[in-house]
Amino acid sequence: MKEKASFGDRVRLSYNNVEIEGTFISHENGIITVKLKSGYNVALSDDRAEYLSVTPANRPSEERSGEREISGGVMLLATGGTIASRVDYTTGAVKPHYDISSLLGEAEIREKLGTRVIDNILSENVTPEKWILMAEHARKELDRGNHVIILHGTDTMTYSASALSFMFEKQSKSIIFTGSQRSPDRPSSDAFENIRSAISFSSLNVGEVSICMHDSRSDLSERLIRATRSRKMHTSRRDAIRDIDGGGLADIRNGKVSILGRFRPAADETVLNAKLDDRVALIYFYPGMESGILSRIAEKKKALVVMGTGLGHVSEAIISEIREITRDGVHVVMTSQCLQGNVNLNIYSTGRELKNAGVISAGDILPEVAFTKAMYVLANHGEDFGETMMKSLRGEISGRLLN
Amino acid sequence: MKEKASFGDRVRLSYNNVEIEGTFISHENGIITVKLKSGYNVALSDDRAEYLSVTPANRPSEERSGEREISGGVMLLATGGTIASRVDYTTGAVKPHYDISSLLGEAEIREKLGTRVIDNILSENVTPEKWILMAEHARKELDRGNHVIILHGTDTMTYSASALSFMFEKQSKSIIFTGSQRSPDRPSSDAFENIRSAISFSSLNVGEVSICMHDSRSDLSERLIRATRSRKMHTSRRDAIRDIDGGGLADIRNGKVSILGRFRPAADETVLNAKLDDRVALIYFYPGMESGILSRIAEKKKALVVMGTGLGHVSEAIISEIREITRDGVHVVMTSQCLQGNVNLNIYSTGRELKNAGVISAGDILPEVAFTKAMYVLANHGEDFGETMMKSLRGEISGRLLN
Amino acid sequence: MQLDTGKLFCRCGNEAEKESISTFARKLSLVSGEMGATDRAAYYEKERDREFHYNVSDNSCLVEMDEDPPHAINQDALITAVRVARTFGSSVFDHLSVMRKIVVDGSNTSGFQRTSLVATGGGAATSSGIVRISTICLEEDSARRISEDGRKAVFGLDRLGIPLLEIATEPDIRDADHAVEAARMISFIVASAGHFKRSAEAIRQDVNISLGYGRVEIKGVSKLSLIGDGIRSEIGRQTSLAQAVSVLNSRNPGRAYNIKLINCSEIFRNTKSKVILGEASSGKIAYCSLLKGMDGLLKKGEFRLGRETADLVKLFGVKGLLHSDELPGYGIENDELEKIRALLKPGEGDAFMIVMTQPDLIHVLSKEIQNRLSKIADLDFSETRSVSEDGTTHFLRPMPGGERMYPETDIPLIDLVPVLHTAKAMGPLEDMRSLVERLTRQYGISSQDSEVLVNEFKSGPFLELNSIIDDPRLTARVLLQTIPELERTSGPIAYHDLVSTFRLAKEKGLKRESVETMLAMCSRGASFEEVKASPLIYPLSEEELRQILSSLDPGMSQSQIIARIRKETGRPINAQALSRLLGSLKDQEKKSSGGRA
Amino acid sequence: MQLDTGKLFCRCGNEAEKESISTFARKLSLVSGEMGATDRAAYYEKERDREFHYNVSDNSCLVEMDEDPPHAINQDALITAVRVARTFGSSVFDHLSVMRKIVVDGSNTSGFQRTSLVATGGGAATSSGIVRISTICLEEDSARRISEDGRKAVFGLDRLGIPLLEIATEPDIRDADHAVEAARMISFIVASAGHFKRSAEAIRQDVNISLGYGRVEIKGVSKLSLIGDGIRSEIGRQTSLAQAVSVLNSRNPGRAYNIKLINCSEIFRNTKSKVILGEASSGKIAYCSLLKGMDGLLKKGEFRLGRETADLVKLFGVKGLLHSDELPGYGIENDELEKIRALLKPGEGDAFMIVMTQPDLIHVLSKEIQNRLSKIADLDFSETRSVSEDGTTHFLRPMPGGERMYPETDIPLIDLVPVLHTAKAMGPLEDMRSLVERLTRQYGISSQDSEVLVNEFKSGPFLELNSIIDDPRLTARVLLQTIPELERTSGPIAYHDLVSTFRLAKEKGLKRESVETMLAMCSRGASFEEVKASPLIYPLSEEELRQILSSLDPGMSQSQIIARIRKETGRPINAQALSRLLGSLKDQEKKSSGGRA
Repeated sequence: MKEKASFGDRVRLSYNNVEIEGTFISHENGIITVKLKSGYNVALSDDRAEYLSVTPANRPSEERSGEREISGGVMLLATGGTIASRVDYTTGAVKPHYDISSLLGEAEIREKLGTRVIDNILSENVTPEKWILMAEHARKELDRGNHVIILHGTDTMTYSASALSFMFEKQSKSIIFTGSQRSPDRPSSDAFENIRSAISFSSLNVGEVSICMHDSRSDLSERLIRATRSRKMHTSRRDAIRDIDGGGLADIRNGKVSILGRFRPAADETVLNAKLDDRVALIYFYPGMESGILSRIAEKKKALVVMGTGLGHVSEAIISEIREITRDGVHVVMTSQCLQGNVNLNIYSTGRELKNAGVISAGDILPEVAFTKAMYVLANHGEDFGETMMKSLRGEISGRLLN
Repeated sequence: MKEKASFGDRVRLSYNNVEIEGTFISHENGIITVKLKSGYNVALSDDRAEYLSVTPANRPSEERSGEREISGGVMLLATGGTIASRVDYTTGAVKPHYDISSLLGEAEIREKLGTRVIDNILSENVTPEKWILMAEHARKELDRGNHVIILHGTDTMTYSASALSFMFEKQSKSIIFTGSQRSPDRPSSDAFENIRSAISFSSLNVGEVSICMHDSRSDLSERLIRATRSRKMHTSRRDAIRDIDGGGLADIRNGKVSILGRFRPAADETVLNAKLDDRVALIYFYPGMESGILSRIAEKKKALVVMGTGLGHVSEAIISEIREITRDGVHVVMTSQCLQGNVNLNIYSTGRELKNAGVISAGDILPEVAFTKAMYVLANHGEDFGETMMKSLRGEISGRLLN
Repeated sequence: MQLDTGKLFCRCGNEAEKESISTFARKLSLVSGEMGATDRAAYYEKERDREFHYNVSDNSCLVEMDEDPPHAINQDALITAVRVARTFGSSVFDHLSVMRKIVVDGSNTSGFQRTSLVATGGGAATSSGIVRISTICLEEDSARRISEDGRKAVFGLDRLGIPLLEIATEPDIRDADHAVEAARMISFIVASAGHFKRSAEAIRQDVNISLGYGRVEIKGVSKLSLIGDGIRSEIGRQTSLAQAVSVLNSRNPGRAYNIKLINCSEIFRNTKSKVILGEASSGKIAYCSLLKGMDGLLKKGEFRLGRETADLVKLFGVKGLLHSDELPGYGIENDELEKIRALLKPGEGDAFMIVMTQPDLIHVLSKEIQNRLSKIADLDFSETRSVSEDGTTHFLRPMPGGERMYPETDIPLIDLVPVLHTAKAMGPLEDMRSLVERLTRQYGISSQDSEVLVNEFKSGPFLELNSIIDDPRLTARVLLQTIPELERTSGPIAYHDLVSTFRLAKEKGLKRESVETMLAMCSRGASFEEVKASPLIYPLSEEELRQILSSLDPGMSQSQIIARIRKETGRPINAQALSRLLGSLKDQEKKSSGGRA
Repeated sequence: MQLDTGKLFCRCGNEAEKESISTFARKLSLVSGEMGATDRAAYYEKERDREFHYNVSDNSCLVEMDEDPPHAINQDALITAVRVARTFGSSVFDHLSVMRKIVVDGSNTSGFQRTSLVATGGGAATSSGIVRISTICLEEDSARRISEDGRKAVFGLDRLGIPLLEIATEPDIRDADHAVEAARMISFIVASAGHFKRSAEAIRQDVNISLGYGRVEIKGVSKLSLIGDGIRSEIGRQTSLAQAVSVLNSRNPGRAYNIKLINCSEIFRNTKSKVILGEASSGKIAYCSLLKGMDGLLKKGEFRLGRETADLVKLFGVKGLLHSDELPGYGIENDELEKIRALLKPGEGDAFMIVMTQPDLIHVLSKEIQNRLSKIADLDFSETRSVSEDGTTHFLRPMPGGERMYPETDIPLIDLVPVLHTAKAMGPLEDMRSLVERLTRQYGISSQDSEVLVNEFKSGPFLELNSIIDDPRLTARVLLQTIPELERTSGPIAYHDLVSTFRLAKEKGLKRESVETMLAMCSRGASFEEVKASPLIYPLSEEELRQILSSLDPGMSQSQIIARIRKETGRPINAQALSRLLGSLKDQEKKSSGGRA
């Protein structure tokens, strides 16, 4: 059906005998949305609305692309997510957009700050191929002498950042992921402070992949967190991404940067092993889990990461299934639903049986990080899978557990 | 092969030309374990050991059963777990045992304290049938005027306690789960303080199913937590079971009980709906999750509880799969990997698509609790599944989120 | 005006018991509006580059903190809005589209206020004809401003998110008195639908005035009585401002109001002016600027261009603005003024001003003062103002444009059709006249009392409290006499304490005296737990009375006895019991004296 | 003795920088041992019903807090243990079975110490023949006891979990001097294998003495020199104790040591005794008991039965124990004693005692005193004791039995075969004599210095430090003279500061004077950062020297000049540079005077 009006047109309609005048926004699912002069949108059922007049009007200005290449500075790479999101007027929901220059005030677009859009997805749609794409863009920037800031959705930020962390065996400049929990179309968005602080943290020259997000619900402090010790622990708060046991590298309070923990300094060169084997699944054990599920998932996989209970347990039925899976050459890595603390298969009979069944455990590695690590190890150290999983490659396993 | 010696016998062996004298413990996997007079165990490879003499000796005293029935008091029901665990000399690991009276000092075995062993499993082996068994034992005790304390492994304590919470529509006395993170064979076990405090909390007459465990790493305070707002958040710490956003009901510090939050007082009668439909699965979404897994799991299920990212998201590929699953009449409930905060399917396009696909969300309900709730709702309110899931039945959904 | 339904987009209540259980701080950034443009008012606030601190009250949750998206809309508030709209004959939309209205002054943690257009059209019949209604909107109340200090402002979250029903009228109002009448009528309807439980004075109104110099909105007029005063003073202000502008424009035909703030701190190095010394001690520096053609217009007779400027700079934390119409003065001496003149070289008819401020604000401050003066010189007085208790109005911020609104994407379109059905089933709202009649007829209270109850919006509380105790006269007395008297002499009484008092009176069979004692204790700040535990509220038992009587001079009259007991115990007296006792005592006396006789 | 390998079951280091970053508290409960019985020593501690507080140091993690199961065993420690065992010709087991030894005195957060038997047999050749080795165990060190106050004890976690190698010998030692020699020899082997870096005095030994009255273990003798003193004093104690017992048993043939503590606080209501008043002010109450047949045995001549009792009650927080052998005294007056006697009615040869304690301890205290006295009367003196700096020993707890051990279920059997291979490949450990020869030969230091280095277990540090700086004489001097001198006069020097000092000296080419200055600063408590930043440690530059010289009287001798500069600047002087400068100055002088001539 051809629309009588297009976005931005001035329209007059008669609706329930009331005259409505304003700017046409959309006509979808039987609803015509018009923005009145007062700024209010009204949503009219189209079967009761009648167009009185339509005046085609100036289209709103096109979105600026805002991309800017540099070298020897700080490069922002946008991948999508809330931080690069925008109102979608067709559905009324928030969707990704391409213009990231709008995130920075004029004063902040300095000579040594570049921006490029490398992707535009909501972070739940990220995939291992996307991680390789991000890693390759980042490598290009490192090679140009740039620090890298990757704008990313917070939902899967830990997955992406830890995947990059494993792929970058060495890095000559910092790679910092940042994002926002409130979309930047609102004045209270955390995007602005997060980006500013990520730029400040770049100067620390951390030779690890890290995450910069709010440290509290206030806008006054941000925290730099080791990618492999981070986790999103709240659906909506600004400080949702936390460091789990010793992942805090630095913080910034009222503009002042403090070092919180040891980090690997930037290296002289960059070594990127941009290979991942995505034949890995992450599985949550639950009481009464029926046998059969695991084997079916294992069919197309090279490794399963299981989130067991407590120190890393599953029920007896699942143990026997795991025994068969490992016998067929699929690696099984045990992590814990508890998230904090070490997995330890020496303590209970269940754990010992799992150990005998060939299950690998790796201290306090987080389940999501074990998942990306397994992809990296399969692709790059497949022959020593078990040993490499148990070794801390990028600070993902805390030798000493303090909390 | 017939053993030359049995547990407890005095033996003398020659081993690498050294004479070893002590108490025979075990002979397994080619290793003879002997306890020397000094108390040390030595483990000898049997191919190099030679028995010189064996003197059959007094068997150690049999385990006391310690069971004790009462009415109008506090009844401890043991189900197994660390709190009822014991060294297993055959494997050297910790295994369940039956004698729970040893957990209480003489001074504590008072007139109004009863004990019964209703099961003896490690908590990772718990199943919905076991929950019904526990509920029925508990009901019997409530009907005899007893408060109930259920000794349970901490691994799946939240699952079991929340399942009972849903099944008990009303309860005339308190039902408190407790357990321990350090086994009671060691002096530093938390079992003793946890049981004592659970007995103290009984007097509050809370008409909800709750959990009593350590509140910090010290032995000086325990916390009573609403079952449906609890979660094991550390693999090994004594204070591993935490209340997530407003599940704290009371605490005890140096013997003094304080009320922390509102709870439902005990009712005049007990109403137990001891039915669960176990055709529910709990699934962790991860980036790159391939389609097909969900549908295969859904085949034998009536409901899936999905742990999505952030506010409750999954990738596009999974959304279309969910659309088909719900079309086939399987309920899909969305929860969040973040654990804290509300699931909200109104914010992002992904969420709206999930909502359109028929996905149910229920505020900040914890994934494990959504899992047991789904079993309860399927069996008891199957016709209003969606609406009942979204309603807070036992405090599992916080209407007001304060953290 | 506020609806007593609990908050609009979360499940928190309207009232807080603890005003600050934690705090946090935010900054707000300016963002683009829906149509790609940026709103003037919003931009203006952002220029002030401030830090906002919030006290988290116990009636707020993550939603008020902007840490959780809004929850489902409050159905009670929605139904109330629709009932009000139907009562005025307004056209209710089939869908509610919740919008975000950008407000970056910190009064909303999100940087916007959620608002939605419920209905348009309809009208209210006043004594001077029908006042047409343009729009009825349902929105969130803002955070309560607690303090402001330069770039740091403190707000409380207790009020944030309470539903507000905003009813805008067409320019059918003829004068200030008519405005008050219309406001009262419209507010009453909202009050009667919205379980409104506080005094009519608690209603906030926005008043729009247009005298040909652009629209001026007086925001948040907190009392009906201030509406008239505010309108009158605003008419006076605009009239003299227009006169000042005509003088100014005649002196300055080119309208070159070039404000250039020059550092003149050197001149005041040894000043004795306390104004300057005080500000200087907090690190501020003196700047001055020429004000072309403004001599005598800043503060002389009715002319107040100086205050128009001072009102503006105050928003940037600038306290000291001094101008030549009031100098010498404020401890500034003639030689200092001479040096300023030597610096600025004012010509005939020119004025100048001195401000104390931080150097980094100079750029924005110059620009803002210049913009404001230019706008006034263009006879465009449109802006948002506030009103003080004395009826005078003050600049708040420029008038916002329509661009500062865009859809609240976190809330899907809300279908109003089911709400309309519910509202229809509940029937129309009662107007003031018929309610007065009904109260008089149904509850047997005087028509005068009914009239006052209705006029002061106390009919809702009257009906609710009377339903507890079923004593219309006592209820009316408490609302019309006891409480106003106590609140005047002692302190405020929370509505929930009032309800608790009536419930306890019902439960324990307590009478007027006890009720008044309880309320007096509440108004002195006692918690209801304390009140309930006090023996003073319970009448003396028969046994207690007997003991007291036995110690009294038998010759006293009953009223003397009552006065004496009251004085000594401070407790209510059960009159019947007292009479009975006195009777039996007399009998005994008679008997005993008879016996002796 | 401690192995410097990092902790045994976690990855924390041996040394703490911060001793208390947080604290927590625990109680310990008594549990059944492996064989169903309960151990005496463990039961004994439990009787005391105490609360244990722990300071968490920065070299401890969840494992030390007993909040995480033990991690894999420290391989370095294991290899060290096996190398030592091989050196003594002991038989190493194929598997290590880690045990839990119940210790409920709070010194282990878990309530047990992890220990494992590595080897048995073998021996050490001393000057008086071979001392056979019974067992070599690898265990965890316990927490450091910081303070103790009645039922509350405070421990630090810094030491907990450090590997200890415990070598037990057969009773082949003939006397105290032989014990010291054997201890030194055995310790040396451990030290040389275990990267031991501290003084020989830091080695803790347990000494077992058996004189026919049961085995007495003197725990944790912290210096080699105390071994002899402790043995000698223990021989004296047991001898006179046996004599006292023979007197006692002759008086009390039925051995009825019935201790019944009776409240006698009434008697001391008006006492002037400061001992009693002081304890009473903290809520303690006076109790007394008859001590049958003990008159004159409590404290007279060599007899000290009183102290045997006092040592015991101290563990229950009881400070004041007074007995009749020392009364009157301590401000207790005769009339008070008479009242006590009237209460207890002591017969001929009977004594009595007075204790100040909490009433709820009375039951356990009576039982414990009675048990202890009965055991002594049975001539069973077996127990665990500690030794003071003055060589006297003190009761710690009863001797533990074998039952107090059961398997550490959190650690699977450890296969020692690969460890044995590694140890074999590393070869045997050097004994003291051959090491002395090697040091003298290879490093050119005097045989006397070599001897002292080896005897004082400083050969490890010598080899490590010398490998940094390659200056054996300086290294020996620092270890044998500078450090002992500084530690005596100023303060201790951490080994890591010593290493840093040598590294800096190497890097900057600093000489002895600088090194000594640095160490002096360290011993005065300066951080190494401060030391490094101090100009005092760097020699004067040529330019600086030139300036100073120009201001000096040219007639001074070189040594006078050096003394003067040292006094004025406190900084090291580069002697070569100084000579060169002085030479050239003289040349100039000559030239200039020559020119004038």
